[in-house]
Amino acid sequence: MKKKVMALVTTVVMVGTVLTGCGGNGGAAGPAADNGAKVVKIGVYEPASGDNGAGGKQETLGMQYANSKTPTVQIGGEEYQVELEIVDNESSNDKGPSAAASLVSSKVSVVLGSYGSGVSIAASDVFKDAGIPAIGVTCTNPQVTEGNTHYFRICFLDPFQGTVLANFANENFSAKKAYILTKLGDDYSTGLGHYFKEAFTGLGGEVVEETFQEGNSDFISYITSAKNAGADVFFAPVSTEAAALIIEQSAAQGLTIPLMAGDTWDSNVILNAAKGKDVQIYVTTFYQEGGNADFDNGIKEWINADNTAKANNGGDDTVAAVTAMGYDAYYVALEALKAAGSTDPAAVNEALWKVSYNGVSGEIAFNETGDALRDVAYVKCANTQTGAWDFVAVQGVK
Amino acid sequence: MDFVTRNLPYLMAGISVGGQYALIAIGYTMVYGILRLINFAHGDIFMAAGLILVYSATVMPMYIAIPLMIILTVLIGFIVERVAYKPLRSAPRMSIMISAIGVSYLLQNLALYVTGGLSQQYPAIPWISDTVTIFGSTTKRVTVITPVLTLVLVVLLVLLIKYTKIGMAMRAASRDFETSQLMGIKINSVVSMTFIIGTFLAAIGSALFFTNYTGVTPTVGAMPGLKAFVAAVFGGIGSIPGAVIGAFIIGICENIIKGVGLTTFSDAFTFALLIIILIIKPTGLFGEKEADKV
Amino acid sequence: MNKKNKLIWNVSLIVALLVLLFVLEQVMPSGSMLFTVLKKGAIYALVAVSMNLLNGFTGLFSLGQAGFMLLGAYTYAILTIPPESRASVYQYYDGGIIQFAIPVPLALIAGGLIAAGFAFLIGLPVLRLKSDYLAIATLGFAEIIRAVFQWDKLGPLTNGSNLLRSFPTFQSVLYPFIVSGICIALIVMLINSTYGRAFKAIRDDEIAAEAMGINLAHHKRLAFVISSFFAGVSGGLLAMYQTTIQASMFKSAMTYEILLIVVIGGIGSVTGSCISSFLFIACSEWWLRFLDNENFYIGSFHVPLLRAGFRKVVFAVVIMAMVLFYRQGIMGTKEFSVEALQNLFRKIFLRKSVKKAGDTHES
Amino acid sequence: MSHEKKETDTVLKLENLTMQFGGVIAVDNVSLEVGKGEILSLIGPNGAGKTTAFNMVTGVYAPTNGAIYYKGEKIVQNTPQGRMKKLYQGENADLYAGKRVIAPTPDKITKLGIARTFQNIRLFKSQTVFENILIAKHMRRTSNLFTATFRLNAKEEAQMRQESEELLRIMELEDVRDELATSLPYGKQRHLEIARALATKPELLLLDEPAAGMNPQETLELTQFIGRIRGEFGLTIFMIEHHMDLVMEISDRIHVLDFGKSIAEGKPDEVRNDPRVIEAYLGGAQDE
Repeated sequence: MKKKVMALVTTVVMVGTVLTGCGGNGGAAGPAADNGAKVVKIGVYEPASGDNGAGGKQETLGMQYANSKTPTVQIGGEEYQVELEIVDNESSNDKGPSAAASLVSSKVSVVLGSYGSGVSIAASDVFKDAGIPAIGVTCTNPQVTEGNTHYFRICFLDPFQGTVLANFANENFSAKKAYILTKLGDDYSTGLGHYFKEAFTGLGGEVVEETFQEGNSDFISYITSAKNAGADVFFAPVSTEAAALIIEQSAAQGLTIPLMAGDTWDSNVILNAAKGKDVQIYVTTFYQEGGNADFDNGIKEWINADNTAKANNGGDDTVAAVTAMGYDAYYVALEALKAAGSTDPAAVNEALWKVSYNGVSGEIAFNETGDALRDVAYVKCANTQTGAWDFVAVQGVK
Repeated sequence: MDFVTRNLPYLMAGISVGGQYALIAIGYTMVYGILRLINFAHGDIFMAAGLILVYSATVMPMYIAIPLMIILTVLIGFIVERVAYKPLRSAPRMSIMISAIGVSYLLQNLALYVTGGLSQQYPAIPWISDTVTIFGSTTKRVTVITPVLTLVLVVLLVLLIKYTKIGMAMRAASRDFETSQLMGIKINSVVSMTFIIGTFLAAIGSALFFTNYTGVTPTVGAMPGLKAFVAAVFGGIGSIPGAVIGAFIIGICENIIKGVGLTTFSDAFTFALLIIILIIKPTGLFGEKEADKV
Repeated sequence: MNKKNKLIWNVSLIVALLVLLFVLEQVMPSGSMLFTVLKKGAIYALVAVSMNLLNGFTGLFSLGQAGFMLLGAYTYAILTIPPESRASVYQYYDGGIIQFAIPVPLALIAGGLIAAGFAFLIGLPVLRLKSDYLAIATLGFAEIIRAVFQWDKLGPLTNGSNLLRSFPTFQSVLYPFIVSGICIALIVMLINSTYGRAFKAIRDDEIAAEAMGINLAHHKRLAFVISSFFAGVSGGLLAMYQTTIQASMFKSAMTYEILLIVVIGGIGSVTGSCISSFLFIACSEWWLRFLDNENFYIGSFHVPLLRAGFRKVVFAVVIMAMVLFYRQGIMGTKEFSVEALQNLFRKIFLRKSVKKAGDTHES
Repeated sequence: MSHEKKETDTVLKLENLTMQFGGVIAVDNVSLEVGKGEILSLIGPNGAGKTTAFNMVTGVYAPTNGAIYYKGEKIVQNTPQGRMKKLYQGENADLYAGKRVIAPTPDKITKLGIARTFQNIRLFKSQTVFENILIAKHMRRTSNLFTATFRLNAKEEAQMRQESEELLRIMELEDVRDELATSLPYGKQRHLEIARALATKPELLLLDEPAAGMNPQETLELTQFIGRIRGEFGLTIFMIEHHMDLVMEISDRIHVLDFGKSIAEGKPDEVRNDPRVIEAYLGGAQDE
């Protein structure tokens, strides 16, 4: 009897929570929204935890900085307050769609993100069904935009990036054999590995491919296998979390061949892991710090002024390429809103096709699949003395 | 490159990781021996130990941080037992196991909250994280130290269980929980002691493990925890030497599997091995048979 | 209340529920979190009930549910991706080896059958193991399945470790409800049949059950296979809900979640599992999300501690509290029914009136 | 009614049964026969191997050596195997060597018509009295999973229920029909356990200490009860019991075990005065 009463009470409490939950969502915006201006919401669909948490946070920082610089936008002749609705997709393809659904239910006009291709693909249909356009910031796998009319992206693609990396390995290290390590269940990782392999074997090279499971932290055997295979480069397009472990263990195991990776490794996590160690690291990326002095100085100042932001940036003020991309994505979204003249997602979606914007990472415009027209990547090398990136080359595909 | 230099690193990695699994597995096997509880939270306590050192090393020197880490970890183990397991002692076994899963969930989510979901770089512990060269292959000193330290600790533990009063009480409790209670053994202190020893070893294991694999994330404890548990079952749960041998076998096998290129199956192999041993010998290598009385 | 009345009540309740859902779908904006929760909740209800059949009604402690869901989800996805999309989905494997698609309901059943088939095979050796050993062996099995499905040699079939997508998804929130509803109804009918009684006998006392002429091996295998079948179907539904699937989703953490749902609902209560799965999903996906918002104000009071991840801490604490202080779960081994509800209200009402009477007496 | 044993009427026959656990011989070369309609009591001091003998008959343990016949048909047979070959210390080690090993599971034995109760009551805890009995009807089902789930077996189901109700009535458990089995008083639980065994429609009933823990009044009632069901259900009863009043009153014959060995067999009066039996009881712990 007592238990039944308790069951009833629990249920009532739970139902009560629904109401608070709804109310909470409505009234959670805080004082910013209270000044009477109209509000347009931009969804930020990024990982804040999980494997890609570090990268996702840095990407979000770019958007937040842009939002702090330009908090309003003129839409159809009216001033709108821009509000970022941030959700954490937990770097997980199964948590992602629910996070995306919560953005949809908050009635965002356009979505930015995500860092990591898998989660973007996973949430793609949620946005599609709701008719909300999404702008991929650094999700480089072709499948993100393929066959979709609502997914756009402002970065280059993996077939391009893989080719650039393969060419670079071939030209600079005269690499004949590459060791490719990818993570199971990470579409970005397996995709980029695949395209690198295609390009590299196309150049007459040979590859050894291996994979690791999520949650693996022991890379010693992989490094030994790479050594034993006589590889000339170690290609590991993986998350920064695994990358830090690989760098650390490569140094401990005395791996002398260069470590190469794609855009994910362009992060201060890598620099911190590599600092003072005897390793060579080469990455391709979207943006080179110093490319736009105004932006660099501005964001450094902003990051240094805000402890949370600094922590999210990994504890220092190095500007990651993904931050610059996040910054650009925000302005692309504003351009689209302006062009649409409405906060209606469908109008924004229509407008996006014609948006062109000159961002800190270069000229941004979309082709017929919704991909950015980009033909150059920056190659950087980690300086293990200073703990900064050294610029190596601007590389395109001939 | 000759055969030894080519393959030694696999073996060394296997032995080293096996030693770390062993230190965790002892916690599992002792708790199971006494409470018949799979302490799913053990792997997460191991993770918590890692995080504690990450944070404490930023504000204090290593020689204070490490003992502090061990004390705090043991404290967590003690509190978890008192809060989450003790009230359920008379409840069905399933309830306690669910409670363990709940604790694991809580610890992981707390860690997620505290770290903000970012991987934390484990601080380098002087001396043991130095690089050394053995037979032409380079590695960290911890790789060599782990098996030695593990064996020393295990011998100490076995002596403790064999010759001290509390050890005797532990053996009695694991043989027959109810009767030993009737015989005047203070069962609560025995259980607490078991958790203290288990978490102490896990704390040491975590220092060794993270010195080799330097990223601490909220879920980092899950896999080593599960593998250590598998090692405990493999060796015959309740048996300390069994757990240690099981852990070394699993550590070495998993690295050999990686070495021959079947990397996709390095985790799955561990479980396949477990299922095979359970089918052949349902109580593990050194486990004792328990028969239902009719 | 007689049997016929009861049936009428239950049927009308179910019809009312479906009508309510239908109306909700017409009225509410389609993006509402409510539908997300309802869809996922219905799917989890099915898998929780299937796990309950095994853990709660037959007393077999199995932790392989995620593995069977994986089998169902993959079977569903592989069999329903339209041939024209296969080239883009299986982009690294030349479009894969399967070049046809079958209707959704058939694919769901096929998913269940594949899961059941695997369950039959592993059940042969594994079901001889006792309690914890069975749990850990089934957990291990799920992990093995996960690795096998990520193997790139099977890529033409499974797309390696990459996402499967482009298969048919839910058009309406009614779909998962109807499928789950039918499946749960089947399970309930099974539980109330003579086989269900045999399962409960095995749970209560294996030795006595055997002495009553119940073939342990046969019945345990039966329960295991049936439970896996429905886990497979729910895996297929999950694929439909998620719109993309990948082997890496089906980790042991998923099994733990389902186990927690079962326990919170009450081990041995079908309705308990259903109720708790909706509550669990709603809490984890929806109601607590505001706790992740750093700028949460009540009036002008800035609520401290809130930031990404806090939601999960609170949720874990709630779960711990449930497990520790509310051990029987929401329903215990009881079932929700109109009758019980009536009784409950009657009792509460009676108690109040008794209390009132007491009060008047005192004054 | 006279229950003189006749060879042709043998229901159960134990032949050279030996059970050895590790190095301990629990039952040592025991042979005995139970005739049709007879009540045979198996007595002996604690640890004499009585329950082990029961467990071998009901398939819980396979004997280490020996054979069991039910109504002339061999239902259990084994010979020392594997490690036991070396360890075996009993007699007749080679008698069954090379013969077919027959080791059915308990459910198969029950299906043959041998039902049992347990020394420590083993009722289905979470089930009502009625359900406890109904479960025993599962064994004789003709429905399969499909027909049972979709209630295509309604007729059979109704019959199962009706038979169970009937049994409840005969066993005078009607008034507690819907109570949880474990909430019954101890004596009733014993009754219920016997009722449940009867629900499997056995010809041979094995009772393992049915009077354990009962007071003299309850024991007396039980004595009458056993006598009654024997007649009513045409049962043969093989019983382990310590209450000597009960044993002497009801048994047609008594078989005595001590340290696993048969030491005496005969009618109650013969056994009562057998010096070896007296010594065994005085040497060991005597009940009563």
